[in-house]
Amino acid sequence: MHRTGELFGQFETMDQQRESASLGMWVFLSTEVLFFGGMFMTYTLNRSTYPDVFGEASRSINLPLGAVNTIVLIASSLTMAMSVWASQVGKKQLLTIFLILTLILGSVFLGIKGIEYHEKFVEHHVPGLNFSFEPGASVATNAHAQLFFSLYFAMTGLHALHMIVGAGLLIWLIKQSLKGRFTPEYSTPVDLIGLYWHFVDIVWIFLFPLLYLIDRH
Amino acid sequence: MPLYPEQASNFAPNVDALFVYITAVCLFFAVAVTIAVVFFFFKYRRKTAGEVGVPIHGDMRLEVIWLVVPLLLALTMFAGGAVIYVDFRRPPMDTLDIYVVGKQWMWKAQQPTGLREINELHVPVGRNVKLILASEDVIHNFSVPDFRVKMDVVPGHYNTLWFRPTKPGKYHFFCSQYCGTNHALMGGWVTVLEPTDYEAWLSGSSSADANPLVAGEKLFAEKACNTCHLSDGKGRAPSLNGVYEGKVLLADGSTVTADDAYIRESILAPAAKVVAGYQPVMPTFQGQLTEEQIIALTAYIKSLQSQPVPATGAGIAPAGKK
Amino acid sequence: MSTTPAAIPSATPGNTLPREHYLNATYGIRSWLLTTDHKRIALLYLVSVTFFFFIGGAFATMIRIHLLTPNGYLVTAETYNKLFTMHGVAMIFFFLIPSIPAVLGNFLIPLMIGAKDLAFPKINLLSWYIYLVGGGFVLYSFSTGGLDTGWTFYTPLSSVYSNSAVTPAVIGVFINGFSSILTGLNFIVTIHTMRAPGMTWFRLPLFVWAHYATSIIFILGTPVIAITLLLAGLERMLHLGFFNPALGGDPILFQHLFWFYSHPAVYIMILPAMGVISEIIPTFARKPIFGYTFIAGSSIAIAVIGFFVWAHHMFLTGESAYAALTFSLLSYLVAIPSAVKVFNWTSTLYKGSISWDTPMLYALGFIGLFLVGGLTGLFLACLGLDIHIHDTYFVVAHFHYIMVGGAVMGYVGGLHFWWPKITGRLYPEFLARIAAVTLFIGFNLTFFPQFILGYLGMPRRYHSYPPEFQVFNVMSTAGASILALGYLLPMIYLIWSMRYGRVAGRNPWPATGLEWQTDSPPLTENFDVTPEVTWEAYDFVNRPDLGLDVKGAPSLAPAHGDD
Amino acid sequence: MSEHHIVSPKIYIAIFFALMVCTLLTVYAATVDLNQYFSGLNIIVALVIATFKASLVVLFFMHGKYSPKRTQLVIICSVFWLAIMLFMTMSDYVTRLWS
Repeated sequence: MHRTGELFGQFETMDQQRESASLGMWVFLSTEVLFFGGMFMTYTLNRSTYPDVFGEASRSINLPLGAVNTIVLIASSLTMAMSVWASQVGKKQLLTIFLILTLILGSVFLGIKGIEYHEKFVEHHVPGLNFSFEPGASVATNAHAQLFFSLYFAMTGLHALHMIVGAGLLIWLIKQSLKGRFTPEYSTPVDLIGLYWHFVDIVWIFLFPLLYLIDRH
Repeated sequence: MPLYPEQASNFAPNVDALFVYITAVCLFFAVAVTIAVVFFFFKYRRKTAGEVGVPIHGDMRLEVIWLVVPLLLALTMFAGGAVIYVDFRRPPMDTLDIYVVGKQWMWKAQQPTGLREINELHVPVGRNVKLILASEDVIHNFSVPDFRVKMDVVPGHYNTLWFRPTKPGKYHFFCSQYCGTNHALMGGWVTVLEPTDYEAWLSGSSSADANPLVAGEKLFAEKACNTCHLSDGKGRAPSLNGVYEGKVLLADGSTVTADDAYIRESILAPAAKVVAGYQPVMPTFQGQLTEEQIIALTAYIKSLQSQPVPATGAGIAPAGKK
Repeated sequence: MSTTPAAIPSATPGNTLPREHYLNATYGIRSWLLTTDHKRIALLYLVSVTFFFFIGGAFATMIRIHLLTPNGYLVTAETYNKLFTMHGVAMIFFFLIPSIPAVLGNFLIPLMIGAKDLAFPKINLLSWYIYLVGGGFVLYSFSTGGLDTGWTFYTPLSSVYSNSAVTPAVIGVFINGFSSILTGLNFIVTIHTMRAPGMTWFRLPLFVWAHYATSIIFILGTPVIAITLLLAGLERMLHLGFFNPALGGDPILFQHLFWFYSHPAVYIMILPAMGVISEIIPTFARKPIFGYTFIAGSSIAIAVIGFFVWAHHMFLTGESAYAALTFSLLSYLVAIPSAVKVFNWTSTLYKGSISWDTPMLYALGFIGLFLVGGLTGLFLACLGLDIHIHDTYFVVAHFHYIMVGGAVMGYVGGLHFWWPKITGRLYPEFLARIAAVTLFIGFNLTFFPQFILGYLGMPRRYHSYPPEFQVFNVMSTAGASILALGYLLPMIYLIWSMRYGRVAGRNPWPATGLEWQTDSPPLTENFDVTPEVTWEAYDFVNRPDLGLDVKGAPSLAPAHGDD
Repeated sequence: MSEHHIVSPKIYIAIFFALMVCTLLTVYAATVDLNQYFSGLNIIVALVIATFKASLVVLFFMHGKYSPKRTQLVIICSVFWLAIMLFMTMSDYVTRLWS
């Protein structure tokens, strides 16, 4: 990247540069909304067609792990928001600490996700790999459960991929922050990556009830 | 060189009339704009190198006119199309039902008597014919240009297409939705016969074992349907006597019409719409029956339409049939 | 067309190119492959989309030759299916969608709004590389077994049944989507934040408005096709289930998601072309565009309403009749803004000072062909007629009129119009007019017979057909050979003119836009000093710098708004 | 974020706790059979809570509340387009059963 606080040639003022960057990130996130939206659409239709099997399949995934993960991810959003604050008020050490905390929480999330995936693998709940839902389940239930688990893996997988990208960005931010690059005048990368991180959190806020909390009663 | 195909069904004259109407409106605008453009092009051709045009920026009245007038005309086109389409999507009650199954790359049709045809379809002139379309693999489309009808054939559910042939003769039908290598060869002929010829054709070539009724009855026993669906209504599952085309009361209080789609769904996803008063104990037959076997079973269930309905036949809505 | 006097007006013809400009600022392959200059990136795109245009064109040629006879003997059924699929994929995803935005839009938007570059030059370069990677995957698919699903990739044919190289093609189109997204993102941000002082929203050239509308579709539509193809790809590669009817999924859902993008994608192709036409017509009629706000507003209206009509591709899939009625009605609504544009363009000609230069010929050709394409859309939006003409050659003819007659005419016309700005030199006018007329005739001869074929009932995507359809197929193929010539000709003389063309000067036409206020070709930074805009769009009268004969002009009252 | 609004950490922490409460609430709500009162109430409650949580994140963590109008327009557009896709597509499936 570039040196901190540099004005790029195409811009006239720092303000213009900052505004453009922020607008650009928001526009990017709006494409992400529609990107995930395609899967939410597929989910909506398939769930409304097979509500019972989706409920049954949902009950087979690990709710405590999912709930803990939700809390972990929201906590990481908090630390990310705090990093933005720290960079805005110029607390450089605090910024680094919050960024590292965010990274740790993000990694914990991914770790727990890994445990969940492993469970599903052991239970033969991965479509395309020896899938078998429950002993004695009918052919139809088995088929429809595959629809659920396909969506489960596609949605959480794509979400996890976004988390991994976010973690990479965080590592870069931490490096820069350790070099003391961010100042109250120049904190755009922290702001932007913060926006991205919160967006990934929002996706999870919807994935959690849709995948883990169907008919738990 | 014909510019439009033969008009051989009830839809053809209407579709053609609508086509003429829309063509006329469009031609009017196309010609008007073309004349204006060409006229301006010559009339206002630049005379000197430095010449400029008259700075006219716009005219609100004109803008409103050419917003509103095309809109109104467009609405008439919409209305004309909607009338035909709604008619097309709502088959009349008194249809001759023929099952058509598409698979890569052939069409199999089955007459009510069970007579099967491949890449051929015989229908009587003047009768309302309903095709019930199913696919065994990918999406196909059954299309008869001379009848001005077509409908996609989608795996996983039934679509229907109806028409009333108005002219005896032989007409091309095509697969109109791209379906793989031999898509272009997936066609054949619809033969429209006089009713008497149709009857003669039916009796001349039908054979008993091809009868879906017979096949369906056999399947009904083979798949042990008959162990629960007792005809006296005392089994674990409702009697199917008289159920076809009747109203069925469901466990959640709603009613459905027991048409082909409902019967198909009940075989493949029995838990989806459980009849009131019965437990959802029926296993699914998804993956165990071919589309043709489902059609045979449906044909058999249909034949029970005329059987006496048992008094304990719970699930049949009080409103009765049709 | 006969020869015309004063075809090229004499406003400031220079004898030599400027000493320094973006083309000679730096040299060497690296300076091109690592450039962040929007103008150079536009030229990179120009080369790459032209490459795909000729690939797609080669497939089209083979298709037309094959269809000369009912039981075409040139290729097998399998090969024929691959030809039309690859023709569609190459042309739509790798030529038509990027053509005007990524070439002309990239080159012109910063110039038109008085900026030094797009907001994110590196992302701009990145989007070209993404395009190349996506294109690479698709070419890999083409060369290792080809692709035979149709460009629509309908499931379950694509995700379960096809034996061709679907996976790399789906990955390629998926990747290419991000190139579009980044281009759209760049345009939106640039138009919002990078306008020069005085360049208000309603002084923007209509080309910029059109690209703003297009970018909305890039941003909000493209991600949907990306995810949809990803899901179909996962279904194929990993045997997951989303649309697969064998697992109880619904293949029609794929079509909903596919057309949610792919119908608006038609507007991605046509809106920028409309933007080009909205620039050419006032320039060569030398008068303000008629109804500026209506043309600008209709671009946005098309982009937005265009998202509400997609299921008109699915009237016969068994979709609910109620949904079909709704989508048909909405489809008629989206036709209105297009009609408004055509009427406004026509009115702009009234009392103009019209020159018969090549870009103007393309603009007129565009109006004619777009008129046919747009009006036949009314037939297809009509539920009752669609039952008959859906999936026939009528559809093929209709969308070629829009995409080739509309978008490509706009693209080629725009290339001619801005060629002096891009290269600093003029193309040979006489040859260019011949090419324009050849294209127009060839195009009509190719595609008009297909309307008749369609109404007669010939289904699309047929490698063989009943003999009664042959006459029109022969006509179509004959037209296609003329059309092919019409495309080769500009290719040759445009390349020739890069070296031997007459030096154009800053503003050869002259035109009113900011892009004509700087050198041809422009500096790397576009302008010596940031320009300040003090005039309204397309105002020839209050622009003494253009050197026009304003006093002799029949003048109306001073310029007023069009409301 | 041209004006570079600084949100105090207190607000962030308050929002965090609100999100936690909502998370617990949504898990609890899922274990109660709300469908007995009104068909589909469970999913509605779950989605309302999720939407509320997402709004908190957008407005405060992402500074949506303090952003320029055009940023808010971008947010509104993305939600609106998502709604177009979901509702227009479902309008097909929901009305198929009417006749």
